[in-house]
Amino acid sequence: GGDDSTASADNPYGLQQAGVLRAGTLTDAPPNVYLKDGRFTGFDNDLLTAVAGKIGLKVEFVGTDFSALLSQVNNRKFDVGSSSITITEARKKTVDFGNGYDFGYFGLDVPAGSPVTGFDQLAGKRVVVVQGTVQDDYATGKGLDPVRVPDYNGALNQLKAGTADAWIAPAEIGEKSAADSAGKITVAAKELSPAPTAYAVAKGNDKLREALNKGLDEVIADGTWTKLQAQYYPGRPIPADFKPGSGTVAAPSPSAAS
Amino acid sequence: MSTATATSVSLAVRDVHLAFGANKVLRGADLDVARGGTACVIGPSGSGKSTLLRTINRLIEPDAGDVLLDGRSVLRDDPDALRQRVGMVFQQFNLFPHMTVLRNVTLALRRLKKLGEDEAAQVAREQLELVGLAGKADSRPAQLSGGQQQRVAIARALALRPEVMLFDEATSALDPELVKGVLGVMADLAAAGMTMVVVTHEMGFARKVADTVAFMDRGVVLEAGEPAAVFERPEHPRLRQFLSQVL
Amino acid sequence: MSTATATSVSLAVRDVHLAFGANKVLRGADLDVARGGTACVIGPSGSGKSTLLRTINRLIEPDAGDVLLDGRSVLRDDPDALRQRVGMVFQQFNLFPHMTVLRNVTLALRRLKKLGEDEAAQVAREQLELVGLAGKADSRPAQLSGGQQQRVAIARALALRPEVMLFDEATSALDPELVKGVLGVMADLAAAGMTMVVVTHEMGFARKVADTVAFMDRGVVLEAGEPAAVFERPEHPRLRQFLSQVL
Amino acid sequence: MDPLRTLWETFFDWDSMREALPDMLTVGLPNTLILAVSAALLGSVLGMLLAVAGISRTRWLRWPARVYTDIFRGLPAAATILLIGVGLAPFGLQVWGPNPYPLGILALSLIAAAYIGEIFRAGIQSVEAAQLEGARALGFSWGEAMRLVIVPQGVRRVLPAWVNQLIALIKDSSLVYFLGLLASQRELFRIGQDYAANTGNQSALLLAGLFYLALTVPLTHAVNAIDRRLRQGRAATVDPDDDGGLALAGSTALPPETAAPSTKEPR
Amino acid sequence: MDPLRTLWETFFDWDSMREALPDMLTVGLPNTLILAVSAALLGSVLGMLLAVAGISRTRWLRWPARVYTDIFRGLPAAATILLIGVGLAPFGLQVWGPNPYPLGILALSLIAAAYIGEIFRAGIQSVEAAQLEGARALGFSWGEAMRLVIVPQGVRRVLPAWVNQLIALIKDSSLVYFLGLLASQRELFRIGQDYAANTGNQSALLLAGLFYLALTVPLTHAVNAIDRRLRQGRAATVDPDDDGGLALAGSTALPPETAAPSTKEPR
Ligand SMILES: Nc1ncnc2c1ncn2[C@@H]1O[C@H](COP(=O)(O)OP(=O)(O)OP(=O)(O)O)[C@@H](O)[C@H]1O
Ligand SMILES: Nc1ncnc2c1ncn2[C@@H]1O[C@H](COP(=O)(O)OP(=O)(O)OP(=O)(O)O)[C@@H](O)[C@H]1O
Ligand SMILES: [Mg+2]
Ligand SMILES: [Mg+2]
Repeated sequence: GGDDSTASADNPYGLQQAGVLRAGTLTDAPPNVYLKDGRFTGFDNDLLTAVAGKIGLKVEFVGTDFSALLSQVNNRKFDVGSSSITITEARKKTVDFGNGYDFGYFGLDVPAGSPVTGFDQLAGKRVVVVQGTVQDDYATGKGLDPVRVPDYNGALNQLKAGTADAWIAPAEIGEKSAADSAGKITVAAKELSPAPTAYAVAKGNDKLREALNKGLDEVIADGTWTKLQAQYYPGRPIPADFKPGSGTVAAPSPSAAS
Repeated sequence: MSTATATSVSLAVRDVHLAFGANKVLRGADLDVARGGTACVIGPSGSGKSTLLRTINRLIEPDAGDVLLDGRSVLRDDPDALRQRVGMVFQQFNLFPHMTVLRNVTLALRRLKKLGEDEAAQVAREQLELVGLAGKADSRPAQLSGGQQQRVAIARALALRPEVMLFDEATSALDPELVKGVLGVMADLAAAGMTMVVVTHEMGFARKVADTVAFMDRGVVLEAGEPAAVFERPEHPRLRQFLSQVL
Repeated sequence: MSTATATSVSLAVRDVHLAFGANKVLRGADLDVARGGTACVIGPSGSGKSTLLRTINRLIEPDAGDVLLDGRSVLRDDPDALRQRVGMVFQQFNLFPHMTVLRNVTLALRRLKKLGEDEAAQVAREQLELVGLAGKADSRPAQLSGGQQQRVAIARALALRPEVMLFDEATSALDPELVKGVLGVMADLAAAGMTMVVVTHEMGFARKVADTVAFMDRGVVLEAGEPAAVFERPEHPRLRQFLSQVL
Repeated sequence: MDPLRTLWETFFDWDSMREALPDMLTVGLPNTLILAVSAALLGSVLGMLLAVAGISRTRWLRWPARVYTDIFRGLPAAATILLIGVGLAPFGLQVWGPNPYPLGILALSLIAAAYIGEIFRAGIQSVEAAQLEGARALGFSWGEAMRLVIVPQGVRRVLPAWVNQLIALIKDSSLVYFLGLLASQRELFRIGQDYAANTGNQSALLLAGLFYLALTVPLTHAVNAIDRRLRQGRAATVDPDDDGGLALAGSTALPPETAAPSTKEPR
Repeated sequence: MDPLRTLWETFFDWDSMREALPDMLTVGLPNTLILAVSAALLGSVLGMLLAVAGISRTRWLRWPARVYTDIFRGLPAAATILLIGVGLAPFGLQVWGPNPYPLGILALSLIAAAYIGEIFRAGIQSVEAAQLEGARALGFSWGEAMRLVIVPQGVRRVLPAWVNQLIALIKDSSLVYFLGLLASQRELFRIGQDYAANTGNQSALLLAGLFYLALTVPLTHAVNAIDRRLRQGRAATVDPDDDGGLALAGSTALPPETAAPSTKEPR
């Protein structure tokens, strides 16, 4: 960390514009982050809006490309990055992360009738992933030599065209695609992702990071987090060992929140 | 020009009409050249002399009229075959600027006459020698003087040994010595049976080379005949006026 | 040409040398033209006549030697100012193909002489009238015959009323009538005090217009003098040989 | 799975297209036009300067032009846009606020200028030296001769290649996305991409493509028409049904030769 | 933190570059070359056919060429690549297996051909009609005249614009990514972007840019040198230090005029 010359009394977090949290996000990665009816939405973004509200900030979302997102956060073009960013060691060199607020399941999508039924059967198969995602990390880490595509549509196209045998997708997206495919694609298996996702802030902007952590704990405690989970990921069980936020507050159970 | 052309043909232009838009450039032009004969076309600037030559080898299709080689209309044949029989030297030379002088001359020899590289070069060099440009074989056209360019154009056309040659102001950029030289070349060609049409504004030249002189004005040949007759006893008042201006 | 030029200057070329690479094109050329005088340059093709004209208005900088206007070297002055005083008609005309004939003539009138649109057009039309091309003002150069293009080039240069005019084969594409016409124009110009250098291969023309005739060969002026002297009593054997070829 | 059906559904789903249409018309189209038109103007002006500098006799103009062209043409557009958009962001923030358009347009123009400069240079260099001689002999300075005689001829010769670059620019305008866009700042391609992401098929992307066509096709034909008009010669009198013909420069284009089959096809 | 320092680290972090270097050299560079070179060859050949068809006197050649050009130039490259890559995927699968390169190269070539065709057309149309007359008067057919006389002159006039397109092609080769790439199939830009996405640092992307420069700058200068060599005239004798000069076509380029300040700068 270092001194923050841009911070001042009326702008304690050193934002570009006092009172407005400029959030870099993607427009095309539902249901986590996307743009619908001219509004930036998705689980991460709705949660961020709630968090910012707790610390008295209005959010202005800006869409960009994932490969350009973190560097622009670090250069303070954006105050915060919100795009289901998985915390990794490599990324920690560029930006600081707040506390984790979400976890992920991987879904394994295969064409209907495929013999593949689990993540352990992927060796030697053509496996497609979206570039730069946790799924990409996961597949590469397991030595699968995945086919990389720029977006989910690209992955779906590969399955449909028969140029890939399986797609490791975020579970929600994999399920939605399977449901939309009129029986041509099925989800063969699901598995928990190893690392949580978090908001990214510029290196050394500790005041903002701490404020976001505080706000996050508040929206967990008041049930907003639980409500958004149910809204965007209906029916998805929350693993027992996942604790959102600082881990000091408990999220109310779905039934209690609604 | 040692090699005689294979055949010798007569040329006749019959009532050729041509308009560029509203501008009627040829309005019934006629011309007759005997086998192995030389016709000189004289006339004021803009009277349609260059255009007439272009219709003979069908670079421009006449709107009406006919062109006959040995009595046979050329308008029904393949124009490419026709143009291999009818060579042309343009008023503006139309050399290929991206090729050396030698390649300007050998291109058609190799691609059309199917000569080998060496053979074509030899024919070309002989021809360049004849017009006094042996030393410029490797220059580009842009490095030549006006008269040198004109001689390359002459060499390029003659190298193909056409049966009919069309010269458009073939000596306009040449000094008296070269005119004499070209005159000699043409005399040889005529002797070898080549039929020629020469547009010129140098009356002395016309008098020397022509079997027939044709005077054109406003798209028609007003008067044609032997040089002596045309120059000494012009009938048409327009021709008389024209000739009265010769220095 | 009713308007006389403002001033009348003498022109002198002194020992000008120029080489294109290894090719020594000018090898000490000299030329003297009196105020309001007309010099004709004759000589074989490739002897350096066009190149000499280009060094006079510094389109090519000579490697050595000097060019004097009224005794003052032009090599130290702004070449643009020089060229406004020294007009030129090129052997290949160098008309601007993307402009109409009228705009070819008015361009410099408007941009350099700062005439208004209408005034420039009027001057241009007068000048075109003079060379018999009033009717072609709206044509493009490519739509003109060779002689017509040459006349546009003449009109374009004369419209600027230069003090010195350089004509490179100014009548090469012109028929006898037009040569007479141009001759008349040039006589008027000389009378009005314009100094002229005319490269020509038409000896008859040279004899008529020249105060001085200069014979060039291989980059040097071998002999110069009054037309009568040069043509009737040539001294240099090369010149005698050259003249013996005139038809 | 019937592959043709899949293809059809992936690219030609009318519902997805209809859904995306309003945003494309009201948001994407104006934004694409703003970006492309401003960058085209600025890029063409800069390109002309680069072209003239590139053929100048002064090394101090020629070399910088060469280096500029090499760099801005060689780097990936995305990298250049990021470098300029991020590098100049603090400065841009002061002058224009957080709107990424000014810097985006600047970056697009700088890139386009490198390409357009080479196109104009090609055209200008192809003009015969005799034209420059003709102009200078009249007394025009080098600059005037260039401006009045050489450049107009040179540019006309490469108009179709210039249109190439304008079209590339219309499409490159989607790259400002790298600088971060508000929903209301998205251009055609981004809107198509976002709808494609939300619906799982590419139809909206294809719709964006159709919008591009609606911009580029009239542009091409307008420039071609101007080109034809400027081309000197017989064109005016030629049967309009056969416009173009073999439209080489100059006037004496050869007429169609219906009698000679061997000459009808190029080979 | 000092914003300039941050910027520097974002784009010029040597460690990130060093990390990405091996992949770029052994994987990215060969792949980019395979894609770009094959597409450049195929695209130029197709482009030449389009150019000749585009100026043909036969409507049945001219119109299809026009429509092809409008479509392939107008659609976003990504959309075209997807259409061809996905649309022909079942077919490609049978012929080449799942490797996306053949279809990617095909798509890139088809796009490049549309642009290159317009460039060549511009060049060919700028050749004076007198040249065609000169060739045809010798007895060459239209096709031969084109091939031997017109096209060589026309193409030389637009070489710099053609280089533009080759450079664009080198960079567009990154778009085959839309068809899905194995790690070993990634080209330069993709590798750079992967590093950028994984680390949030753009240095690897800039390194990809430097690789592009290493390809495009020599290409440009090689073609310029050929261009200069082909250009007829005095060039051979001119001081090599002043190469180029005012290199208009033809030989009588004006010499530098040191005495006249008003003519030294273009304006
Ligand atoms: N740009 C050039 N590069 C090289 N050589 C040249 C160039 N221009 C002219 N020459 C050569 O210089 C010589 C003189 O040329 P110039 O045009 O001055 O001759 P000229 O006397 O005008 O001849 P003509 O009567 O045929 O026009 C010729 O041998 C020509 O080949
Ligand atoms: N492509 C064209 N388009 C329109 N008019 C043309 C075209 N070519 C020639 N003309 C016109 O046709 C007429 C005849 O031209 P042509 O070149 O045949 O004359 P010419 O007798 O050869 O004259 P010169 O002795 O001056 O060369 C001229 O008035 C000219 O303006
Ligand atoms: Mg003529
Ligand atoms: Mg000359």
